[in-house]
Amino acid sequence: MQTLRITLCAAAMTVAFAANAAEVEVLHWWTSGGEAKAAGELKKMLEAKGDKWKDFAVAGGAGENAMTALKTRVVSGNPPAAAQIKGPAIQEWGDEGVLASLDDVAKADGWDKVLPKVVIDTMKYKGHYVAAPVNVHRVNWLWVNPELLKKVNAKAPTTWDEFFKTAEALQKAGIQPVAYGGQPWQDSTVFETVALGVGGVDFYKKAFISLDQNTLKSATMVKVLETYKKIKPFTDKNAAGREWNLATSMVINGKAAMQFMGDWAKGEFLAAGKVPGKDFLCVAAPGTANAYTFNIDSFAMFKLANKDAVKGQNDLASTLVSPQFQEIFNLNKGSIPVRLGADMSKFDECGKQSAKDFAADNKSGTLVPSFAHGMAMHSATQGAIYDVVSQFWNDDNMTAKSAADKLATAAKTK
Amino acid sequence: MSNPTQSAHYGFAERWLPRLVLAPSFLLTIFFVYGFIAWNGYLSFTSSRLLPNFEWAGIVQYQALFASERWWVAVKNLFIFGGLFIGGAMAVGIFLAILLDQKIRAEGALRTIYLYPMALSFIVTGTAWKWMLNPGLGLEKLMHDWGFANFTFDWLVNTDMSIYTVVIAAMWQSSGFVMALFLAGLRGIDESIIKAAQIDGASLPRIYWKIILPALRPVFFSTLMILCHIAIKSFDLVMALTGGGPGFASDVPATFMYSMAFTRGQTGLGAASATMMLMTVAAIVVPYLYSELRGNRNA
Amino acid sequence: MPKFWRGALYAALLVAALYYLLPLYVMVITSIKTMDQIRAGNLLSLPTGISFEAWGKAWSGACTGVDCSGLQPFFWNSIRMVIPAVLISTTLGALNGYVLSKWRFRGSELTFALILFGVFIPFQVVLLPMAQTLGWFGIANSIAGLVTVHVIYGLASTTLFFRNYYVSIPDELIKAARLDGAGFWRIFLRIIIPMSTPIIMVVLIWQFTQIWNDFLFGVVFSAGDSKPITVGLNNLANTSTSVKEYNVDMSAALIAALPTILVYVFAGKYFVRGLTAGAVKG
Amino acid sequence: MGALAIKNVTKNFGDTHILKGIDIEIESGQFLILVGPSGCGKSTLMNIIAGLESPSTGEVHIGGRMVNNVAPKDRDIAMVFQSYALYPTMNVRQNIAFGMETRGVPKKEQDEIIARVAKMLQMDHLLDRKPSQLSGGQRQRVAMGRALARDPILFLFDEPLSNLDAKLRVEMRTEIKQLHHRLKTTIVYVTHDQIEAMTLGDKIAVMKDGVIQQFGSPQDIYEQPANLFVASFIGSPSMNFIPCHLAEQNGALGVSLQSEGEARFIALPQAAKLVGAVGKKVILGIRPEQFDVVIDSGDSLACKVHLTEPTGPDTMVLTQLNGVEVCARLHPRDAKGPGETVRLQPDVSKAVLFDAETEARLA
Repeated sequence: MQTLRITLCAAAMTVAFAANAAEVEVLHWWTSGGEAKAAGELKKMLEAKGDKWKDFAVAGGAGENAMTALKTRVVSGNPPAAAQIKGPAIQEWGDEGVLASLDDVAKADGWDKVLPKVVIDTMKYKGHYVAAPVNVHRVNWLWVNPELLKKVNAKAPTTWDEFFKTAEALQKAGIQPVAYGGQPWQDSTVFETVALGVGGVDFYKKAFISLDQNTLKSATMVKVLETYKKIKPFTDKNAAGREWNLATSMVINGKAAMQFMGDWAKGEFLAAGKVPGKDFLCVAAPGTANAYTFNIDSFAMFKLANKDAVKGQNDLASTLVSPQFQEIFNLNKGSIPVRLGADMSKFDECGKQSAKDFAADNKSGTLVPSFAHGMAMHSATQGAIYDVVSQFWNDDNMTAKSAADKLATAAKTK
Repeated sequence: MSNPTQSAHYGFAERWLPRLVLAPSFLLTIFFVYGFIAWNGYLSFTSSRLLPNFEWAGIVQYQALFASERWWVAVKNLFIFGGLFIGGAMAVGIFLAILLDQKIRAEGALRTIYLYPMALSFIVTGTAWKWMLNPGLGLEKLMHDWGFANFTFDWLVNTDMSIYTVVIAAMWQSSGFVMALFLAGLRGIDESIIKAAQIDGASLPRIYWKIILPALRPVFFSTLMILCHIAIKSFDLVMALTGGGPGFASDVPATFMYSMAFTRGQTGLGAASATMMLMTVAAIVVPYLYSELRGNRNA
Repeated sequence: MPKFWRGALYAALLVAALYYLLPLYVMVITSIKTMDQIRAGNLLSLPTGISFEAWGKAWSGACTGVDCSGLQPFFWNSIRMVIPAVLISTTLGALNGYVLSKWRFRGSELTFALILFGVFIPFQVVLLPMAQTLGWFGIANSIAGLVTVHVIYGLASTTLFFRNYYVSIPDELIKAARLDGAGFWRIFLRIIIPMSTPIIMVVLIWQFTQIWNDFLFGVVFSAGDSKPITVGLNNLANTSTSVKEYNVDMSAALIAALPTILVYVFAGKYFVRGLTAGAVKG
Repeated sequence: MGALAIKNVTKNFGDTHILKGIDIEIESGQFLILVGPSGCGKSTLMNIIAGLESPSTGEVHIGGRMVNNVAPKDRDIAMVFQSYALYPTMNVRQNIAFGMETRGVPKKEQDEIIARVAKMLQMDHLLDRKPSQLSGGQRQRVAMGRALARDPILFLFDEPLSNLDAKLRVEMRTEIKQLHHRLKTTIVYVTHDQIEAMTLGDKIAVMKDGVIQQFGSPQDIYEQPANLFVASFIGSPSMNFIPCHLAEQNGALGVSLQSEGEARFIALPQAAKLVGAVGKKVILGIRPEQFDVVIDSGDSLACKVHLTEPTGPDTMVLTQLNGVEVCARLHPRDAKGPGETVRLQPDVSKAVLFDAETEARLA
């Protein structure tokens, strides 16, 4: 309660130095090629509505610096109008009492009708809309350079056995099998994909949503970890610290054959003028064809004292969910629209596939939130699990069993 | 007899002006240093998560901190890094200062070359170092290009070695500054002492080791303090070079605190780690300050 | 000294010089290569031709997010931040040093110790409280806020530098001036300040590099249009299109470093001279 | 009331008592010397007179005015410091002008005063130089010039010559004395050098441990030292102190001196003052020049020479009396070489006698 009072007090003080009218300051970390283009589209559409876009991009560390900046902005009582926040973090920010309600916009635009339930649940805090979704990413993709695979007469692998067989063949042929970026979030992205493929949907849910201790320490988890670690010999030494898009460009340029990455990678392929299905393949990661790890990008709106800014916020929220923006944005970003029944005609094979799977998995209950992308657990827990995964990946002396135990301990982090 | 100039009874202005002039800095320090330390200390006993709150939670954050493997890795790294960096920068700096003290031609140019890394932010040079130390792009590739196919230098990406790359880069940045401090000290030494030692037949290394360096004790201590302080606070260095990685293998307390408090929504835990850092600093600095100021009073 | 040793001495000095220069060499050489040259050669290979294209791009064309104005706006932000911050913290430091060495009073030593400890606090401790305080003052996320932060946390070192220097000025000078009828300010302005050139140089250089190079405060306390150059550089270098443009990164790094490098090259001798003049005493 | 009066001044820093009740009064135009070993409090006393420190208790009067609450600049005094305290960034002219500038003396008048002072101290040619370009003697001169420009009622000199070499020191000493004769201003002069004290002072205050041991004319202090400390501090070579017992023999009071197994009873003239002290341990104080060489006489002693120190006009002869080293200042023709024996006769008419316990003078 006290926090709230302090925040309100601080918010009241912002009146004195409020920004220019209808200026919408948006904090985001979409700075890579495809992302930046998508952000540019958003800016254009917003400016068409008479609002001014004030860019607040903070690059680096998958939003780490951005979160620092955001936190100090909020503490100082001067938050940006909107910030790229998603998943349970929306609830955490909601707990701090700093988010603004978007119910008016949601009602006017009929969000309840056009958005899938999983999305609605994520966007609401205590029954009120506080964030606007922009897209749905599928995380469990495997990106393949078909030309390289052809050299060893392999097809895109659908099981882990196939995958490792192909990888070995590639390696023998002097081709680097896997493009990998050694950053904690990328480590965990691959890890969760392996977990889903090896353990299945129920295992995944129990381990990363319920944080069930027994599951985390189970033999299945050990197997998941072992499988995950088996990938390492097929990556190169320079992977440490590499940005995801640089890894993607290795696949694009034929320097590596495959990459585990979410569908934002497609943006890079497209930006390089590659054609899906021909120059590159998008396939569900081994063993995950009937499951879907989703990652929903969204913008949370902060309480602002300035009335004009509130108008800008509402414009922004409305724009984000509008069909036109959803289409243009997601064509650039590589993801699919969040709206149910969106027109997918302009999308490529990968996008269509993703949309189809999303709808199907939504029905069958095999839609799971990506923990690596902050959709499944609180940031503290997620961070602790990141630590274990990255440590296990990098430390060749750690056994899978002890890593599983550490995962269980990390899951207790509150 | 040199007593500090004392304000006499007369002269309101002369009596109060000094206090008045010092007052803003004093108040700023009390509020922005000690007030914030207390603020942080209090936070470390709360359950603060994403944003600071003030609900008392006892010592849970400290329990969590001491149970955290990552914290102990960070502490261990601080000792490895601190020890090697301070020792290394000191040794290299003193060595270069002695060499430069031998009536060298182009001393000015060399001094500038040795000193300039101090002028650069690690956000700047981290870019270059990262590239040079990267096995696929930098030194290792260079050696391979030159025909040394078996040369490996993969410390940057090696869990056990990455902290040492931080040492290399940190030494590069600070040893020139140590050189400057010691060179300044060497220039302040009475030449007749050196002459006397030469007449006694002492060799040059012996003169330096036995006579000159001991005379530089004060410089030695102030340099040690500066280096300790750089080591404990080293943040952008680690951030720019390894980002604490691979994994958290090269984490130090400063980066640990940053990621807990700012990216993980564990403000309380971050505050607890900051308090631990502060206590480490205080344990080193307070006795030093105490002796320093006492010494000044008696001088 | 025998010739051989003299030779060895110069050899050692040169090797050290190479070690210090290597990163700078790599940065400069890479910044004037084209991407093709970078791919073809290695990090030491000389460019086949000089191209300043990357410099131009880093200065005014490189993109972060949707903003493609290069480092230019951040550079001017830094200039607008560093000048007042350096001047204010130096002035306050000089005054504090003057009082703490020449006008001691009961409790002044304690005050000095309290201020001095401020040099050593880990800045992470102050980030959140500072953010809140800046919010109260209404200068959060502005250049004014950054200047305030740098002044406050620069005070300890500037005070230390000046105080240690002024301690070495004989007290009799102050006594003489007081007998000559000069008061607190007159002594400071007419006697002390004219004698302070070496230490002022040291403090100006020190503060300038510290503040110019700061990243932590910059990233935390600045917003969209008040970001200093280090933050701009970090954004730029971490913004990656599918091809990492090393030449642009290196040019940007050099642009960010240029002011401090110039200061050291042209004023470095004053720095060393000032240190000799007593800044490191005791 | 005189030019300077110090009344029961004490100074404490916490528990440390630097000055323990100082009383001094001098007349206008007098030259007062404060002399004593380092740490005796003389510089503190000087600072109190100047107003740079304030006394814990007691009063300072300058020119008949109580100045305890008067700022240094308003006390109408000028001071010359041991380190000269010249402003390093100003040239000589500016150094001298600074005080006048502060007091708002018109520019024209300033120039006249500077010209006069420069002429008086023969330093016209130095006016445009910086202190760093001057020799020690020249700096000393400038520092005095700066004080003279002030034309104060009281000059304070704080060990002004101690940073100069021996020859220059003697020259400057003479110059200061001449200056004093010419200007007739009151001067307070701190030194630890007893020769300066003797040669310059009209009045000398010998200090030790924050207490004035003796205050009087140089001659008084030389001939009638109040106690063992003053006697030992003033005079070079120092007075000889010979431990003995005060005894009565044949109705006369005196002491017994021994040398080479020979003993002589020496009767002392000031018997009246000594009556009460018969049988006590005393110390006989004899200055080196109070020995005469004689061929043979009833009161003389045969002394074996240990060492000689010729100074030119005199030769110091070291020997032993009553088991302690004794120095005698003899004419070179009377001095003997080491190992030889010389007969010395002490001139006790000017000798002084101290109580061995209290160290105060008995007679």
